[in-house]
Amino acid sequence: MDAPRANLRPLSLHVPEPRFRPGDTADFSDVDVPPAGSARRPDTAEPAAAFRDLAYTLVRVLDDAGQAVGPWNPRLDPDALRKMLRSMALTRAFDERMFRAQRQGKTSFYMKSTGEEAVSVAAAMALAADDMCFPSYRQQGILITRGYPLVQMMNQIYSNKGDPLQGRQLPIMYSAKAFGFFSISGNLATQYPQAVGWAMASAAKGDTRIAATWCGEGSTAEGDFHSAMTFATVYKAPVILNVVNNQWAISSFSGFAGAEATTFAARAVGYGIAGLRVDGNDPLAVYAATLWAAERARTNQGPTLIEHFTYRAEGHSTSDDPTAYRSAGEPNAWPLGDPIRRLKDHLIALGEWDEERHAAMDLECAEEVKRAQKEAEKNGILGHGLHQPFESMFEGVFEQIPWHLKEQQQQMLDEQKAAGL
Amino acid sequence: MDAPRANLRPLSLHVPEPRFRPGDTADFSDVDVPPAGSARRPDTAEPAAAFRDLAYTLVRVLDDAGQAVGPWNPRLDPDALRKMLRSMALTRAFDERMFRAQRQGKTSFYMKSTGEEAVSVAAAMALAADDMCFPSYRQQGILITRGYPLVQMMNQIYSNKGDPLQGRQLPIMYSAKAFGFFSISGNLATQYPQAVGWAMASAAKGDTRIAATWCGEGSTAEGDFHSAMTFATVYKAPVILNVVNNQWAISSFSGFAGAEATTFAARAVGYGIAGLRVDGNDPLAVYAATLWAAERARTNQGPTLIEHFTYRAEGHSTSDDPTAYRSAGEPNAWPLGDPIRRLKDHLIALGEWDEERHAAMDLECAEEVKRAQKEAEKNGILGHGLHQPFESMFEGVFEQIPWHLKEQQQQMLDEQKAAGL
Amino acid sequence: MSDETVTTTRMNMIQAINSAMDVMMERDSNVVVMGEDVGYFGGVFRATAGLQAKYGKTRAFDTPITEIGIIGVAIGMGAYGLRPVPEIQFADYIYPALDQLVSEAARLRYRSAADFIAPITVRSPYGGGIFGGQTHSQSPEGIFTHVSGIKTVIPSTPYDAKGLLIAAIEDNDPVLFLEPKRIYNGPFHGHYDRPAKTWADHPGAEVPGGYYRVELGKAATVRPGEAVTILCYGTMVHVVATTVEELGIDAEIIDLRTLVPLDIEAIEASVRKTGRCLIVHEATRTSGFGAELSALVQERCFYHLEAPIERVTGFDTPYPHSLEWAYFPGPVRIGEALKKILKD
Amino acid sequence: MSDETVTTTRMNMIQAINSAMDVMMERDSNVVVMGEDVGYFGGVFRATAGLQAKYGKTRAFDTPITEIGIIGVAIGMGAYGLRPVPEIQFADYIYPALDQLVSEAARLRYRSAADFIAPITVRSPYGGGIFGGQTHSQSPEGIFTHVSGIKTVIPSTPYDAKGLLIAAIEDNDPVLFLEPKRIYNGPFHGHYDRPAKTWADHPGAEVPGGYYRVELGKAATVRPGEAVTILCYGTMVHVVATTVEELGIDAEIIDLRTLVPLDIEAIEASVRKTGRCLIVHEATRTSGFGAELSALVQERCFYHLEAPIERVTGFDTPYPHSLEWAYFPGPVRIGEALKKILKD
Ligand SMILES: Cc1ncc(C[n+]2csc(CCOP(=O)(O)OP(=O)(O)O)c2C)c(N)n1
Ligand SMILES: Cc1ncc(C[n+]2csc(CCOP(=O)(O)OP(=O)(O)O)c2C)c(N)n1
Ligand SMILES: [Mg+2]
Ligand SMILES: [Mg+2]
Repeated sequence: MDAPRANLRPLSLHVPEPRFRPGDTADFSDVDVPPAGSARRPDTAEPAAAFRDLAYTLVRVLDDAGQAVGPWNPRLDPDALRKMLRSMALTRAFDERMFRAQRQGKTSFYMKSTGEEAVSVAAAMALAADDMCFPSYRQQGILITRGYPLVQMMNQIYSNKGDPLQGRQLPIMYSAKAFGFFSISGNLATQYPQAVGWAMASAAKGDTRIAATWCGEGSTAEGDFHSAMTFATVYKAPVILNVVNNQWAISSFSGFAGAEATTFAARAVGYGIAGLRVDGNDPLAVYAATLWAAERARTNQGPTLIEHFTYRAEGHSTSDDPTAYRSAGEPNAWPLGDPIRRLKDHLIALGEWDEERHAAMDLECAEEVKRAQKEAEKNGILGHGLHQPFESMFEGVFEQIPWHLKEQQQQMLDEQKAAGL
Repeated sequence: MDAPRANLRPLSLHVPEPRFRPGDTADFSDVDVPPAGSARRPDTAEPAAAFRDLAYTLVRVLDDAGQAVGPWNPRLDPDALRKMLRSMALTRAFDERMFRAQRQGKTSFYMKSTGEEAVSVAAAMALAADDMCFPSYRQQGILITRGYPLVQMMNQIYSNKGDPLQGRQLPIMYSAKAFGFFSISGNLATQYPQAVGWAMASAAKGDTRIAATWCGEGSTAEGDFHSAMTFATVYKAPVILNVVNNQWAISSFSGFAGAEATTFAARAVGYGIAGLRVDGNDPLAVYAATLWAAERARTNQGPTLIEHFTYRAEGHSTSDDPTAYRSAGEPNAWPLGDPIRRLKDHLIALGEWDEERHAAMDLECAEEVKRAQKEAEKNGILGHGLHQPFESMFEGVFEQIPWHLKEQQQQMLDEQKAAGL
Repeated sequence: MSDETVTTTRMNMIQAINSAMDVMMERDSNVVVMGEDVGYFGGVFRATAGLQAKYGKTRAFDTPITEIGIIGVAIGMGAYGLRPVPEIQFADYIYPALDQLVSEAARLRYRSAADFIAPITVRSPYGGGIFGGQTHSQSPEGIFTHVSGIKTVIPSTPYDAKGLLIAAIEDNDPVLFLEPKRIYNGPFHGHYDRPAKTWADHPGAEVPGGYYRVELGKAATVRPGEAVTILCYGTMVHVVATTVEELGIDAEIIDLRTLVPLDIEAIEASVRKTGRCLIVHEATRTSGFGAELSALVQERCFYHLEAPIERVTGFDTPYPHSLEWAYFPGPVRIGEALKKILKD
Repeated sequence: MSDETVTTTRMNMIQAINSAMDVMMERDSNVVVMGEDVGYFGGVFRATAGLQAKYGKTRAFDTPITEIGIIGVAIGMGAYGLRPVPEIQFADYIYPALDQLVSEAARLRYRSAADFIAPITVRSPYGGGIFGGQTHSQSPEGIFTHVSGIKTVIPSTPYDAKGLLIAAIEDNDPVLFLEPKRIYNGPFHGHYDRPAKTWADHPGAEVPGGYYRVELGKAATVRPGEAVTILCYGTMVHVVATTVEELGIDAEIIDLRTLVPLDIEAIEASVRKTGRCLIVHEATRTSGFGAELSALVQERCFYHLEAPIERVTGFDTPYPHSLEWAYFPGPVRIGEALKKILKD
């Protein structure tokens, strides 16, 4: 009863390949970009099965003329729009400065979020201040939007005396509970089930706070992502699961995470979870989608997965040179534009902003960052002596220091003495 | 810009609950069972995105009158149907006997596949003999269909002198490379990415053989499942991914794997993989779906996930008593009937079978199993001395025995001597 | 000790563990139990039986079968302020969750400078002697003792199991609480061919009904002695005790109870007194926790040692099914080692 | 040695590792390399650079970011008949794959009675000293040495790296091949405040261009000596050598190269000769591989030991970022330990 085997053609293995490599001219004209305003906006009380189609389109609000259109238009007042714009600009200025600080040898590592500022800033604005965020390493915009002091961020980046994390973590791996910002892990996607657990706890306690989490499209391949989705759907956890599809995972394009076959928002469909695919470079779309997902969560409708379709405009980190694996022209060819630019154009179109004010704001942001940097550097930069006391290395492994760590602490102190330090 | 928090209703946590618990009367009349023949059968060259709807229906061939109907009817000849019937009956007879052997203290453990025989037997018939199967612990039907000697299976179950796995594995954790049957693991879902890897290797080598794997609906929650799906979709691996949704995972109903929100076939949709939902108690539907998926795989169309909608008619294993957590009436109330019964009815309806031949076949199967058991027990039963030589414990950890295992081997032999063994 | 601990009942280890969770769930509404089959059914070993009926589905619940998720979700719940007590059905299935335990739970306090903590207690049955084959028999404790930031606790009696589990749940650090499943129902003497014993006449099975703690990090001297120190934990405590009694050796048996942090004082004091040391565990030998114990004893008691420290352990093979009793470090192997140590 | 090995080139460790894969891919069409960023880009440390261009996308390819999948798929490929060489980008990220390594790769041969095998070689950069923080600095080798059925190999020179990697790829058992990333570009002397060295003048950087093997399970004596035996591997070999030279101690330095199976003969012979033993590794101390080494030496050389065996290791904390050099077991700590061992 075997199937017939005669004349079978040999199998072949498909290995994905991005369309553009160094030297190629990037041309994204065939990327399907639905018009702004074209995606429908279901009521938040509708079941997820009623709008699977939203996983395959793009929620967009800002059109090419800078107008906010369609059912997802959040109708924010100009002050809110300007705050949003400024938070994004400040995030970008911060990134620029800290990138440079790393290049100047002031710290070991840095990661920019250039081009993706809307994903964190607009989401942070749509959430309540006490909703808990479980970010990846590229959502510094949340902290900045929520008003976490830049100096503290820099102290962490410099691992200096003032570092709230006592020099223990790699730069940018912030933690700020008071600002609803969970400790960032170096291990990808581990925050996903943690966010679901936090949300489940909040629901079990009859709290009103919800959780939100972010990971890159590359990271969706981790088992943690799946366990989070499974728990989220089973217990209808009040959580927003953000996938930041910035097209690249270090040198691997999104095809290695499955983008050739379907969207990342479609993952939600697989679990019966609400899924939205959003123009991640459209701050108003990100805001509206987040608000909608938050409303679903707060009304016990359960989790929402949002794919933010965006583009990593710069290298993965200070350790990376993207020209080695992708066309240098990609960032500019990217069809969805720059999120700051788009919000700026919108405000100008509204008559609520102009080039001069924008230039002034940029300057102000740069100054604010510079001031903070000066302040932070008083506490020291990495590797220049102004670090946490040596003995602190043994604190916080456990709530109380056990005997073996005390012994090791003493040994280290003796050693420092022997070395004349 | 915080969302308004006033008057927010408290959240609540949803914890799934099966509809029937001990004492309840099971009533599955509201389970949606589409009529046999109603699901369409796309061409195997169609892209997965073209038939997402098949993840939400049920591919069924045998109707209530025992007729094979609709586009999925595989039109098997009566000999093939009788072979299928006999393999299922033999599997059930084997299960009965070995369950009893465990109860008689002849071995430590056993797991039946009662009610799910179609899932393994019909699939095995639709595959080529040299396609590689990566099963879970409930697909003994594959081995039986492929003609693996029952005595060998029993030797393994008894961990006796004749055990091809040298007494090293828990009963039923068979391995039979020559029969295209991968070594079963006790850890759930680990075989899933392995199957994908095997399929990728076959494709990379230009081979024509494909892989198939099985796991329970409960096991789909494991990270391995997700990693397998991701690799499968990225490289279009020639693999059939079977999810045996038998409604229960030990004491947990399928809702704890996400069944309240969507089907398990829908997982495929999430990855852009072809997904079918099949009446797992309909051997012809299982056969046809497997054949279709195999054709897709062999023509480089990539992976197919098949959800087999079935029911675990007995306890999880010899360690389990299902009456502690589910209604005793469930197995009989199950709306999709018994796979053996259904194929029998079909053959009778075709005029190719009758009650007498069926009874004779059952007797023959029981005899065959009994004969094999007698044969196997000559090699010993668990814990009665006729085991592998003690020193074999140290063989096969590595290809060559390193010094430390040699030393331990000697120590053990000395010890046995000291104990007078 | 408070009043409520005065009345004691005879319990087996499962009942004692169940009682610990019951007591803590009663006292602290933040304590939740979760895991595969732990909710309605009460766990495949029945350790959580009755808890869902008593405390409701949001405090005692079944989970999807994903150990990554069980631990990851528990960490998130802990960050919220709960005290989750997740169960991993068998310790053999803890590996999928290893990253969440090692990279997350164990390091969360440190990496966030105590901004967030992971006060979770991971319960898991471990060890062999039940014909469970390769995947229901392993003893992975050694791996966890290598991980900074996680405590590892292993009880050997119902009394200790309850008191240690309560202390673990109250602990603000992640604790791995490994339950020697071979002695759930009775102390195992190590003789597979003799009738099994129950807890019926063991003093460690007298268990107070209410709240009490057995502090983490403190070993117990099961039997004082002068001839040799035996370091052990879990099931092996009873196997060792039986062997020592049968051979009539005046051994000092120390039940470590907590592997990290270890009760080094008790160990040092004993070895200095006896000058000899045997370490016994069921886990595979190479890089097992016995290696650490041996290294520590050697480093700290070198000048008191009169014979080499010996280790009796599981062999460096997967746990075999049919040859389980040849694999298991039973009385014969322990006896041989003792004879060797006491030779001169 | 065959002809092809005669011409040698100066290589750093990355180049040597690259060359090993190149040679094996050339010789055996079943050898494939895979992992995150290893295909087109050639790996974040460039270890697989050029292999995709040379051997095509089906033999050198990028993978999704799931370590479970990378190892699970490699096992399946191995079962088919390939010899996969998966890379885990940093050893810190091996934990998600632990179940596939421990429960599957390491036990497949045993549980199937050699019906199936897992001839995979898992490459992964490990260790600190590069300001990588908690998640780019760990040394998890101890965990794997506790797992029966997996071999653990750690080179300390480009020559060894290539020869050992070739032997690992040819091995029919799963091998964990840990690459000490601190010495990819040069032997590290341990002095963070002095200029880094390159491989330019190190004899171990003379690497034959073609095929050769360094057998697994054989240690190398880096420096013969009489005063004390120092057991080490990876980066620490060079730190130890520098320290010994600076202090003018006549130490015998043994580079283990393979941790499992261990070259016990070399260790025993040396300790019997010197009567003293220091063990150095970067991994956290408790239950690190140093514990096993200490236990073994004590068990086998007890009557030859003139002083306690000492361990110099990473501390039992997560790898800290800013205090990296206080954490790192450098020349001062090694020197102090040597003085202690040689005291009397
Ligand atoms: C478990 C784990 N595996 C691998 C890595 C190494 N790594 C760091 S970032 C990265 C790429 C992530 O890409 P993506 O998820 O798309 O996020 P993005 O950087 O684009 O924001 C990889 C592979 C890691 N940090 N953790
Ligand atoms: C990694 C892992 N976790 C947990 C278990 C324990 N366990 C064995 S079978 C089972 C239930 C599996 O249910 P399902 O996948 O639905 O398969 P079924 O038994 O119904 O065929 C569980 C939880 C295991 N074997 N491996
Ligand atoms: Mg990305
Ligand atoms: Mg099931």
